[in-house]
Amino acid sequence: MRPTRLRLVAFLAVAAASLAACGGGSSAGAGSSSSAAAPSESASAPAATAGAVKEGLKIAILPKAINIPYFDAAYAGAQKACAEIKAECEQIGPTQATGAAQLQFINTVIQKKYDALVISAADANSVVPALKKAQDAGVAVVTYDADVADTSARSVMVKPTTPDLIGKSQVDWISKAVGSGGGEIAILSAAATAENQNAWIKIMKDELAANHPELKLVDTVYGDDDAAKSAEKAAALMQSHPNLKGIISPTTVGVAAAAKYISGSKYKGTVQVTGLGLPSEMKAYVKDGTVKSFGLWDPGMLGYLGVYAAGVKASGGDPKAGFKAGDKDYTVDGDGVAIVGPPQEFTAENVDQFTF
Amino acid sequence: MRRDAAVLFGQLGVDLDPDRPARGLSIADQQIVEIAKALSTDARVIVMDEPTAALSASESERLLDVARRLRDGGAAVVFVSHRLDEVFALCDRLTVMRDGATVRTCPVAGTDAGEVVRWMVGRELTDLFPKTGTTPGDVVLRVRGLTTDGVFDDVSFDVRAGEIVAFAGLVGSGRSEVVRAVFGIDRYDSGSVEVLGSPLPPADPRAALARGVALVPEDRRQQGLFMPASVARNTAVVVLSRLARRGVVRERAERELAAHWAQRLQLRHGGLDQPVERLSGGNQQKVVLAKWLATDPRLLVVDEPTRGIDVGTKAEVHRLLSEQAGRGLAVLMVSSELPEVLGMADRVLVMREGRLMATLDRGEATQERVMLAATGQASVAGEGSAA
Amino acid sequence: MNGGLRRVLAGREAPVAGALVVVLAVTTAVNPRFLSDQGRFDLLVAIAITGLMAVGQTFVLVMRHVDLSVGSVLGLSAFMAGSAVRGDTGGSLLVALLVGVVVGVVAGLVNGALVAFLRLPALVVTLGTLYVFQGVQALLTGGTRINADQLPASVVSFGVTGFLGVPWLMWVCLLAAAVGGVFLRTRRSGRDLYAVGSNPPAAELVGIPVARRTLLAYMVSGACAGGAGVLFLARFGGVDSNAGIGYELPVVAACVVGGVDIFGGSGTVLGALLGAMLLKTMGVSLSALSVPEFWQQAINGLLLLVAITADRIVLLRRERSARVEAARHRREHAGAVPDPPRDGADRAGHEGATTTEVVR
Amino acid sequence: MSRVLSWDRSVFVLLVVTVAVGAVIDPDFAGGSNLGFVLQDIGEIMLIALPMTFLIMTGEIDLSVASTAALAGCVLGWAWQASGSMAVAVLAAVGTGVVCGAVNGFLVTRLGLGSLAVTIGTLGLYRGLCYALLGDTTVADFPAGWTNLGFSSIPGTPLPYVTPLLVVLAVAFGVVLHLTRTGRWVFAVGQSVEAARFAGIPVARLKFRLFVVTGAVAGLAGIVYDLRFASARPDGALGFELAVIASVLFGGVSIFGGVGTMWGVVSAVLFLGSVRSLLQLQGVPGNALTIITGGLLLASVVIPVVAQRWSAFRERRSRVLAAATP
Repeated sequence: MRPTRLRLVAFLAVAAASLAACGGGSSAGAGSSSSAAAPSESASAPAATAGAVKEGLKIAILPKAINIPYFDAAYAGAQKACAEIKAECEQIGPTQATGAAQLQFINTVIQKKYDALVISAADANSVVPALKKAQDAGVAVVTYDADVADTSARSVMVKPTTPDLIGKSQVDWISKAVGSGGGEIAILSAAATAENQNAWIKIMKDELAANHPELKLVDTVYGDDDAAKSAEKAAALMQSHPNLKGIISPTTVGVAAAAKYISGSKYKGTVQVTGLGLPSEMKAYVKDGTVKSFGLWDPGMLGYLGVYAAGVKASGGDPKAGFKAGDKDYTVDGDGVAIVGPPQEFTAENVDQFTF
Repeated sequence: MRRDAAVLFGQLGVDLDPDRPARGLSIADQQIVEIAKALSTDARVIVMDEPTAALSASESERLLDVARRLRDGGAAVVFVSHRLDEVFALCDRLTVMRDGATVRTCPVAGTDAGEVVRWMVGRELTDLFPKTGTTPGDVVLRVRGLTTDGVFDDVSFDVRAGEIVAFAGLVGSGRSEVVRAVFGIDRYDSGSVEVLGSPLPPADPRAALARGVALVPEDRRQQGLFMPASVARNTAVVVLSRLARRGVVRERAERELAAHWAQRLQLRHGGLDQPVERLSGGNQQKVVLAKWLATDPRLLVVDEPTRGIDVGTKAEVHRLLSEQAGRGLAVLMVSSELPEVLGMADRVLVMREGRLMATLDRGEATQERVMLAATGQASVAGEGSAA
Repeated sequence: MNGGLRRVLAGREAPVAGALVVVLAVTTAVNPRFLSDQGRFDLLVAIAITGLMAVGQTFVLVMRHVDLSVGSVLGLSAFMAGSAVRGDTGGSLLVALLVGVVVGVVAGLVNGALVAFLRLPALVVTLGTLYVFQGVQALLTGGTRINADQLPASVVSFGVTGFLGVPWLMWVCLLAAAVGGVFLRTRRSGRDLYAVGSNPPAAELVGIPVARRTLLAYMVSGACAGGAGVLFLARFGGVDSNAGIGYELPVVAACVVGGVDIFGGSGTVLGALLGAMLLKTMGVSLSALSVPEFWQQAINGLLLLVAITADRIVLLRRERSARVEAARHRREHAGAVPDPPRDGADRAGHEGATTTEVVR
Repeated sequence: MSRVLSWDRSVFVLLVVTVAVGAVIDPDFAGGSNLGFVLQDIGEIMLIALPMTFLIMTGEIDLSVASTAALAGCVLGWAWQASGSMAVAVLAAVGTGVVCGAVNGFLVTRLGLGSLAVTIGTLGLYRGLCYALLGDTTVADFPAGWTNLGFSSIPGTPLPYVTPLLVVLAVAFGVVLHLTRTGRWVFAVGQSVEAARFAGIPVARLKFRLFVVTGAVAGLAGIVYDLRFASARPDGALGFELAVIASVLFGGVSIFGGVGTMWGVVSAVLFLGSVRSLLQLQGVPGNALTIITGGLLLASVVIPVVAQRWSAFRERRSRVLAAATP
């Protein structure tokens, strides 16, 4: 375990940052009164339905980075939605997942006068100013997959599932895999600053403490979504914790690297791996028995709903009141978050049915 | 491979350890290694470009022996040199070139040095060493017990205003190292350096400059000049603070300074903006001299001031040094050319293996005495320390 | 002969090997599992890729050049090799290796041609090709990714199995190091690389075909990076468009720690490999010693600085003692007059040095 | 290099042509808001490129600049939270840059280590300290007044607030490099370190100061970065070092030192920013942008060499022809 002083500092910093995010959000919201005028006008419009979406909208899909299978699956869903609402949509994005790199593309969206932007924020804070600028320029902004810190910088967030469900499911999977005997487990995360990962880890910790006394979380390490680094971190976990029974990796790169490492080591069978992974990448490891089960949501649905929400907003509606996508209605909570559904669990039996 | 190397060195009549890194070898031995390298490829034609420029007399002799052996073994040797005595000692035929064109090719036997010099410079050369007699003034430089472990040991001497003092000795005897230490390029372990009566801080060339010491370094291309920079910039680089107003260098003052010195040294150049790398060796050396004379020094240290430059420019450099000494400048000259040492110096300091072996006045300095002291073959009467 | 032993002890590899032993000993004492069968295996797997690239990089560095494009070449080769054997279940490991190495050699040819024939600065050229190769790879991969289930079993198991307790990946690295080391040490063209690196104009004058040797060095570096791409593919059972990004500086760092002179002319493949081992081992040992996660990178950077500083101090001390030794030798053997070594002074390059030319 | 074909002039011409062509084919490109964006986007790169030009001119290099900027950015966030005063935080951040530069300078000039090796080491060290300082947190509560400086425009103009800073520093660095004694020294050291020592130029002190200035300006860039992204984070400015060096080299500064101009570098940064923006607006994918960046960098060294060989060839031929005619 890390020295307590460092943890205290880290905790205080997190607390301060989250407080600040709330404070900053309200003040910035009040400040941008000009942009608030547009939604208030549309608030009086009739409740949004799929029929209220204009045709011929120009929608940009901006993932954290391009060339990532997960986001390509999401884009496939977005294209499906665009075909349904007769919008013109295009995926643009950087090759490396940083907020700084995304900024370029947000500027392109503004200059090229897109009607709407559906974005997965590579970094919760750094794209906020640019997104506000986009809103000022009349672009409807919806986030999918990963949200921004300041909720006034977007209208709606399409979340794969609730952090609560993601955290608890992963604890369930590892508990099932390790068995009733329990033991030590560790978490292999992505970047140390990844906000969604950190939120899930916190929930996992609470869930472990509350309902799984047999499991002991002994370490959290960061593989930075880099295959080599993640594999080395997994190997290092075995060095520092010889009694480890399981690894949870709530990121697709990390869980694949950990599974690959364990499958080729003497720990196969004694150390369980689970987390959030793509069926295509994980297929080999559930079949060879390294991984009993893992999970994810359907990324296609993220793109699909993102486009619908953006379409409603760009047509003058307010998706915050709930919106219809395809033939299904989705509710939006007080923070402007729409939930796709519970995560899907993959096992050796069903993994072949999924294409992403 | 090591055995092959040893055999080659044997053929060349030298005793070298094949395992030694080339970096630590004397220049003479490095040349031998170069030649061994050529032999290892069974070369039939060997071109030697100024092979003795950095060598002292005895070392040169050894190299000439090697060249003769190569010739006798059936190889063709092309020997490029500024040293006419070597040409006459070694070569069978000679070709004189001037300004990129061949002036004449003829057998060595049918000509003499005077004629060759005339072909080289294209005119009669009257006075090679225009030394004028001067009366020495106050002591400008006083060095006492200067020592750097393993390099030179307990070196003491004085240089007076208006005097030309020459450092003679073999290459590697520590002469250049002493003047580098005096100027502050290298740190020394013990001893003292005084300029005009007050001590000079060690390892601080700026302090030396501020006190009127200037050093024309041994290696013109690496140490003396900024090759891609213009004549004007090279001339002005040491005196920039004098040319600057509120930190901004006045280009006009810089050009005036350069033009002044170019004219005084009869620099043949294609404009003050011409990069010095396009100048001939002799003209490059003039730029180096101009650069240091522009600092208006009290003590001018010159290290091999005429190495690798043509005979005509050599004479001009010698005239300049004499003239400056005549005006009261103290000159300390390191040179491997005995005629230059004997022709120019008021006093000759001879070094061997890091120690000062002899101090000879102009009257008592002869080629034999200097060489004997330099090679240590017999001890020579002399003060051994400062006069 | 005893000269051999003397050279080994005087070499710059000895301190690196010593440091490696110390790190291994200390870490094992604190955490005995560090060198357990599995721990050792994992460590060697982690070393293999950087090690192989460091072997190739040595060829370029001793020539006073550098190859920054190795990370991009790794990514490109891993993807091309993966595509070549994708869906093929037969024994196609050799095909993958062949494709990977060929891709690397071609990339090396591009770098080498620009550096050798146009005489462009290596740092600028390979920084440029770093971007170009990376872009080409990303264009070729597009959104695709090669996964473990698409690769032949021979490739995937190559990444996790071994022979005599040493992973196959490490055997590849060791084989390359052995061949490369012997070549540099004993072959004439290998020695030429050092000659070029310590004094390019002089090398040209003694008739070394400098351009051809430069091309060769870049092809070797490319081939190693290409081979490392296949190792990457085997180790991670797949490849995506981010493979190899940011690998170049750690590889150069490994060589520098291993005593390869960044200004050319000296350094050995063995040293580079030891450097890669030392850096990786230090990194892994920090985890094994339970150093807090967030401090590990800082400590790693600090250790790298300590390593190069220590190397420099050892070198300076050795030069000084050599100088005093030479002076003593000189006094004892009057007549032979060695020139005292000066820092950085490269006398052979000066005007006036003999130059020999061969006319056949 | 031939005077007429000098690379820095070519880069400036390229910049003008790019902007002109861009304005014709894409009206959005030449718009005020895009101009402002481009200036903002190149801000940190331009800042760090100014002192980096000096360093590369003297034959040194600093690969740790991005890590230095990130560390200064982290210190800005940390100090703001600790002290509650932005003035204190800004001072602490710039001070961090100075210390980082001084460490590099010390290792290079006092211990005589190669700057490439040293700054690969400090690149890791400074980045590691970012994580040690902030760990998995992000500081995002900077006062709105300050973050507005980072991303809004000067009222009445499309220009970001960083513009005056860029102009003042670029002019200042240009004046120092080309008109002052220090600048002459920089050229001299780059052309021959040994000759510079013999000319009494305090080489070690000059280089040490250049490293310190580079660190300080990198620290400043770290602040600009934090304000632009309204947050301080340990992985800020990642990978900027190669972008900065690519810009400096593209601007005609020789990697061997001694050759280059400040306006060439400034033109290069502006050109690369404009090209990137233009291509982005044309919908050219990010991968192609990577290839173009690398290709331009290669062109910057290939074209002058080819041009030089061509002119040397023509000169030789005309001499031969002149000699042939009676």
